[in-house]
Amino acid sequence: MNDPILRLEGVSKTFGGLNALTDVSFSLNEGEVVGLIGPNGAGKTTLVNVVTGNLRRSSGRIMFEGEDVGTQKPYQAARCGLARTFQIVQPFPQMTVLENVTAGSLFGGGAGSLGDARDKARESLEFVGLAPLADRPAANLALAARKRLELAKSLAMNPKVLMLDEVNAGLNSSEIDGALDLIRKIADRGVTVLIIEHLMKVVLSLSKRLLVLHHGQLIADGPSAEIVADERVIEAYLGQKFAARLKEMHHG
Amino acid sequence: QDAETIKIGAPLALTGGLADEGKKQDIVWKMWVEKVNDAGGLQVGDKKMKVELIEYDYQSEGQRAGQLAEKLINDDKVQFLFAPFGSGHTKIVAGVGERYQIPTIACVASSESVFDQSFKHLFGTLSPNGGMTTAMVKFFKEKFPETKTMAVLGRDDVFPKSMAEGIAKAAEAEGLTVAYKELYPVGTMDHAAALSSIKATNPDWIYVTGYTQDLILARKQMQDLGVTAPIVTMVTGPSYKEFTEGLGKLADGVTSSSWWHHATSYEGQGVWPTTAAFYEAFKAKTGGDPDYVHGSCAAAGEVIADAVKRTGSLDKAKVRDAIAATDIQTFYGPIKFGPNGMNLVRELPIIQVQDEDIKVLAPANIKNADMIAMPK
Amino acid sequence: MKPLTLYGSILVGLAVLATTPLYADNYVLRTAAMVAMYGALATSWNFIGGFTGYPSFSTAAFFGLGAYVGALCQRHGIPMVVSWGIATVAVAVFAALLGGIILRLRGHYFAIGSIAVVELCRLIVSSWSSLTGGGDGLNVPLIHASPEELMRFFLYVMLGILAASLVVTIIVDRSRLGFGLRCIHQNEDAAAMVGINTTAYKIAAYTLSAVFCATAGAAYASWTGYIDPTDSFQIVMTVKVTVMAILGGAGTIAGPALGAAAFVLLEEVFWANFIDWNRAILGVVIVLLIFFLPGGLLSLRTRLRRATGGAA
Amino acid sequence: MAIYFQTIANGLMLGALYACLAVGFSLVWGVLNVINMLHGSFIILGGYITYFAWHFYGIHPVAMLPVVAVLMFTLGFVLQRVAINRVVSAPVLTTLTLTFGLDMILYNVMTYWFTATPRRITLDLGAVNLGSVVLPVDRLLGTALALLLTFLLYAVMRGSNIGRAIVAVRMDRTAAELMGIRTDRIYAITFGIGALMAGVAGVVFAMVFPITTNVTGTWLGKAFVVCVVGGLGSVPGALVGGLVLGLVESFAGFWFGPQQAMTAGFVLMLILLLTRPTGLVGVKGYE
Amino acid sequence: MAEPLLSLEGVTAGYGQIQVLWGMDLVVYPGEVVALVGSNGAGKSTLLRTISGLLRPNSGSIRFDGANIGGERPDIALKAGIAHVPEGRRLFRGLTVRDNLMLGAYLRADKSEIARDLEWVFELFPILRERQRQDATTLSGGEQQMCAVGRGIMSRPRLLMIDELSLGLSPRMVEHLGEALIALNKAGQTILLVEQDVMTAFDLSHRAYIIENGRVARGGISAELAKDPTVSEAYLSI
Ligand SMILES: Nc1ncnc2c1ncn2[C@@H]1O[C@H](COP(=O)(O)OP(=O)(O)OP(=O)(O)O)[C@@H](O)[C@H]1O
Ligand SMILES: Nc1ncnc2c1ncn2[C@@H]1O[C@H](COP(=O)(O)OP(=O)(O)OP(=O)(O)O)[C@@H](O)[C@H]1O
Ligand SMILES: [Mg+2]
Ligand SMILES: [Mg+2]
Repeated sequence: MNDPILRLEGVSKTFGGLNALTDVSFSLNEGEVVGLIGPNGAGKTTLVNVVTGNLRRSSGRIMFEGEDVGTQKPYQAARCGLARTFQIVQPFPQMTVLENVTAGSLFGGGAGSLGDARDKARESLEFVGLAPLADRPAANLALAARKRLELAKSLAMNPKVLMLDEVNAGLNSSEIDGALDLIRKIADRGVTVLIIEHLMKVVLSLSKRLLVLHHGQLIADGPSAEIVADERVIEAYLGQKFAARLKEMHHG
Repeated sequence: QDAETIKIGAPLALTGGLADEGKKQDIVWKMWVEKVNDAGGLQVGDKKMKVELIEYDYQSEGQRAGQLAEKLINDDKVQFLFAPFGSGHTKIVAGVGERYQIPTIACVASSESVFDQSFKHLFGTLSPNGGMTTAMVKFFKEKFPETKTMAVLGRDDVFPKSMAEGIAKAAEAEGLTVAYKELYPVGTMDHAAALSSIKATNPDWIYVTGYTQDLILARKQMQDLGVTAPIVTMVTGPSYKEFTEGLGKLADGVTSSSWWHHATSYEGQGVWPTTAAFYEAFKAKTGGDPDYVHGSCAAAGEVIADAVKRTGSLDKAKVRDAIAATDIQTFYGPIKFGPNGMNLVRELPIIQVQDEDIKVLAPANIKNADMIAMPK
Repeated sequence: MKPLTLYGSILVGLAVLATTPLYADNYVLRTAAMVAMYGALATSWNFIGGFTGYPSFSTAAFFGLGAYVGALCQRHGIPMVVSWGIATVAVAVFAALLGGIILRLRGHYFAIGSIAVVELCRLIVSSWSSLTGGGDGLNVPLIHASPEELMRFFLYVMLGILAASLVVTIIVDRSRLGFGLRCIHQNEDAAAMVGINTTAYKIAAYTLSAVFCATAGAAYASWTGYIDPTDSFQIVMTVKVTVMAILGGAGTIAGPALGAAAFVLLEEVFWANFIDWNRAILGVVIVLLIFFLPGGLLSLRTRLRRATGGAA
Repeated sequence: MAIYFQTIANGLMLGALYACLAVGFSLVWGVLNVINMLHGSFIILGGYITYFAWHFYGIHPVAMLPVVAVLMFTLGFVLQRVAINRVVSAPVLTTLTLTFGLDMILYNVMTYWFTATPRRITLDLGAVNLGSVVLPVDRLLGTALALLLTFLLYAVMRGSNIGRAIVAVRMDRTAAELMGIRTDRIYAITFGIGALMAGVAGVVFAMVFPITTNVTGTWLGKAFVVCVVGGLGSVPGALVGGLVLGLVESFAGFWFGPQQAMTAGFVLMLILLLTRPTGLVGVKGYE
Repeated sequence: MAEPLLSLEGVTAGYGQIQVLWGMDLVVYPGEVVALVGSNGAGKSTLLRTISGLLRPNSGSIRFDGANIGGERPDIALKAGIAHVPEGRRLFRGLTVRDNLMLGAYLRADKSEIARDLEWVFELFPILRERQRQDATTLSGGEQQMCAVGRGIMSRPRLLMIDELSLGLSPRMVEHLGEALIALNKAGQTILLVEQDVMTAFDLSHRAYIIENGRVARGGISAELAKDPTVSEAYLSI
């Protein structure tokens, strides 16, 4: 296999006295879809923030395409192909959906002119199925549409690695199916995807490999089926009842 | 040109920081205009012309003062300008007057820097500040020969600053030691730090300059912090009744210079032939005592009256030359402009608050009290 | 507004100001020049305050510094127009450096930081007497020309600055920069996430908000012939310019200049007619405008259109 | 040595007055997100009421405290209800413009009625000596009152239901409504408290400073600086900010001369803004 | 059955020009747990906002315990006995866990009873007792949700409405909260619940309503709905 596209080596992050991330190491291979799970407050969002430069890591190295990007600013991360969505969606509220995505293709996607950027934005709106809402102000969208807008925006930036922070939270089962298809299509384009999600259905159906964070430490990294059977993961995250349900589903 | 009236324009600070001073100018000019018009107007050649005074509030904002001067000249077609209070704003208005060749009479600007721009249409009724410093040092040294050291605290603004610097220079020239000399910026709310430092130098003479509200605060804080000296001068505090009213007993003993005092007894031409006549008229109108601002502003009117009378017409250039040649006696004292347009140096009164009343200590011909040491 | 209507209105507005010498006296010219000057200041402010949404109160600092740099250059014998250029460049550099520091602040804290800059400039200029004359102020060599010529000259100078600021506004509005600034206005974190170098963009906006103020300040100093710290660095001016831009419509292209015109003219009317109460009356007008036209004067158009049923 | 103690004393007494001046401003800004340009005029109005009560009726300023408190609270409450509430959720620049307009009105009314003449209450209570350090009695009294009022406000904000409600409204208006809190009323109460604190600061100031409309801008400026130094929206922040600013100005005045005293205050503020934007004690939410 | 505690008839509501609810009818009886499920943007949160008075209904009636509360301010609804735990928890930053809980009892004056209820919340969620001095927004997501529910309980409501119980919570945390809700209901608390995870919703509730496009599409006993093939096709597609 090739070199990993993204590799974390002993990354830590502290907030005052709190260790949000402790010595986290793992790597993502190009084209992989990996799930990141862990209890609330385990440090998942923090991890994304550190990778994209929204937060500065306290120690460790973050290697992207063979270069240490640990001191990058968010805009530099975006331009070099590290895209992310926000757990709490962050649109430009007064702008239209199209303008929102245009911002992505213009600044992050390296479009040469406003016109090019707009064309590219239309494309990615088409791709996520938001084209009919292109002229609506982003503030008026319902939650599901906003999450899709986030997706369209990050797609317009030509990402190499896409980190999705709970893009499916708050969607119901059938909407989730739509979202799953979309994420698969993105992965099929060769984009490396890191999914953070509490909905095990989503995580399990998309990723063959799982990472588990607990109290800021990476406690497991491996094939999905093994991870969900891991006692530590059940104890810390899944809970006995849910684990039982999962097992049942596998057998049934 | 409207041949019926003589129009005088005045941009005034009727609101904002200088409102009080502006109002003083306003009241005196109105008194003067009323008096002139009651007598039928000013003599111009063989006819009498009424005077019209046009005032605008420039809100103590320099920019606007210049703008309103321009409005007065263009829209209202005034033939003369009265400059507003203070050296800075006078400069701005005078600049406009100069450009339009409209004679501008400054009655409350005493810094030479205002008059050193070779403006040909600016004339000031106050005498140069210089006359206030050396004479004062000499006078105090004579009255209190043991005076050796002094402390100076001045407001960083045109007039107060030049007085602070002037007095320090004069004092050193006369052999005094200036143990403390600092300026405080406009907007200072507290003088404790400066006063504590002054206290540590234990001077024989404390000299503070500033506007009334600064001086009231400084005097009060001196009292609070136990800072005192045999001589305490606050320029131009006691010239204003607001100062004595605001301080009450605390004002006692404070000395100052002034350009004019109503205890003087000048006489001459104009609507008020003597100082006493002006004093009475003012008292009748307002119930209070006039200060130098009132006196100087009223005298500015007399300058115009005299010039148009001598010219016999309203011809711009002639009137300007006539003003430049002014040499008159008035209730305010003699007025005769030097080459830079300022009233000539004369002996200026040194005043002191005694029993909450203003007394004149010098010059000898008008003095009505002896200098006392600052009460402890 | 459609671009053509917009450009048309701007040209008409400028033409109205530019033709005043044909029929009006110097005082009207002066008022027109004031409209142009404040229009330029408000249009400048719009880059940082309107487009970027950073509540900047630095206007008076840039204006005052421009005035001082210009005046000092002229006193050292540098020709007037060159002095204005030097003042503009110097203040732009100053703003860029300063921006690098204080633009790290957001929201309220930025507002305070930027207002402190005005006070600090005033205090420094005022205490650096050896260079600036301190509280005495500075005289600028008077221009020898008839009042009419002079007035016309400065009217066109101020109009030129206004026009330049409007042209730059239009260019910025249609460019990457403008788009990025609007993104920052809406959501700065998200803006960084789509790849906008927010720091550089904000500094650019802050610098743009300074250049025209500096030119205007320098020209103003030459015009009045005398400047001092209190009048050059006025908090009131800073707040006024902001208020003008908001009254006209912050973030729009022509709004700030329109607001400035409305404000200056209203002030004029009230000052001339209500000596004792002009300030209060202007206050009432501002309050009413905020109540009934919170989006600024330009929003009146949209409202009228809605009221008349969509016909534009 | 003595001069150092004197400088410290001067700084602390001045600082307490600064704290008193800023606390209401800070509260209104922190809670309502309104930069209240009226604050300086409110202080002066409180001062004028006190002055005239003393001048015409001989009422001691301290006795005026409750009266001014009630009057100013009412004024603030009503003003918020009828005017500011209409735009209270608008961006900060809009509310600033509104209070700027209101201030023009109030300022004009005050200068018209009271003129710009500086007025002073000539109680002149003298001074007490503590060793070589001189402590003016009226400043001591002002300091005591300032501290007392600040602590009172702190106690109210910390311990009472209203205090909790004020913080809650500040943090999340909708959620506060869900607690049964009537947010418009809390806004009005907060603005009322802000005006009240300004008013009582005016009472204290009337004993110490000459009262004139000329200084409204200066005092407003001080309130800004104190807020930043201490931390926006916080009562203890205003206290710490005031004291620190008082000390800094006092020492800068002593060491570098009065011309640098104010500059030092602003420099301190800028440094803090850049290094600790939440102020010296404004770490968490606003108490 | 007994008199309904809450009943809505033909309620319409929206935001400005946008109408969201198009004639809602539903009832909640005392002692029940009722779940609202439905796709995104269907109007579930809007419905809760309308009931708790954050939003004015345009038409229709909202009766609570016989009295009409439609269009009243939130404090009136709360006084009547309706507590609303909003989407996204919305705890007050800068206030401790305890202060947050106390704000739930803002309208109450009965001090000793408040203390008793606080004790009861701590029993229900022991972790909150441990963390009572901590700034509420530094809690983990699940703890925050407990605090928000506890804050709702503190008003001693007769109807507790919870929006998006499980949003963003780990499976284990959902399980834990579910247990707590059942305990609460056993103690007599009536609950109206909005939940995206239909399986969890049906598990926890007695009855459920399916909301689509601002209208009630179906309603019924949860256990029966769970078995209904059309429902599982639309909402439980595993
Ligand atoms: N800016 C910050 N300052 C202080 N603490 C923080 C900050 N950001 C996060 N934390 C803390 O760091 C820890 C990890 O938070 P993080 O948001 O990464 O969790 P998470 O795994 O994404 O949880 P969830 O699943 O609930 O989203 C939490 O305890 C959180 O309170
Ligand atoms: N403040 C608002 N202004 C305008 N429209 C809004 C607002 N809040 C919600 N909407 C719209 O109302 C509709 C219903 O929203 P609501 O939040 O009630 O849905 P929901 O059923 O709770 O969905 P979700 O599962 O996403 O929470 C959506 O189309 C949304 O876009
Ligand atoms: Mg997270
Ligand atoms: Mg919802």
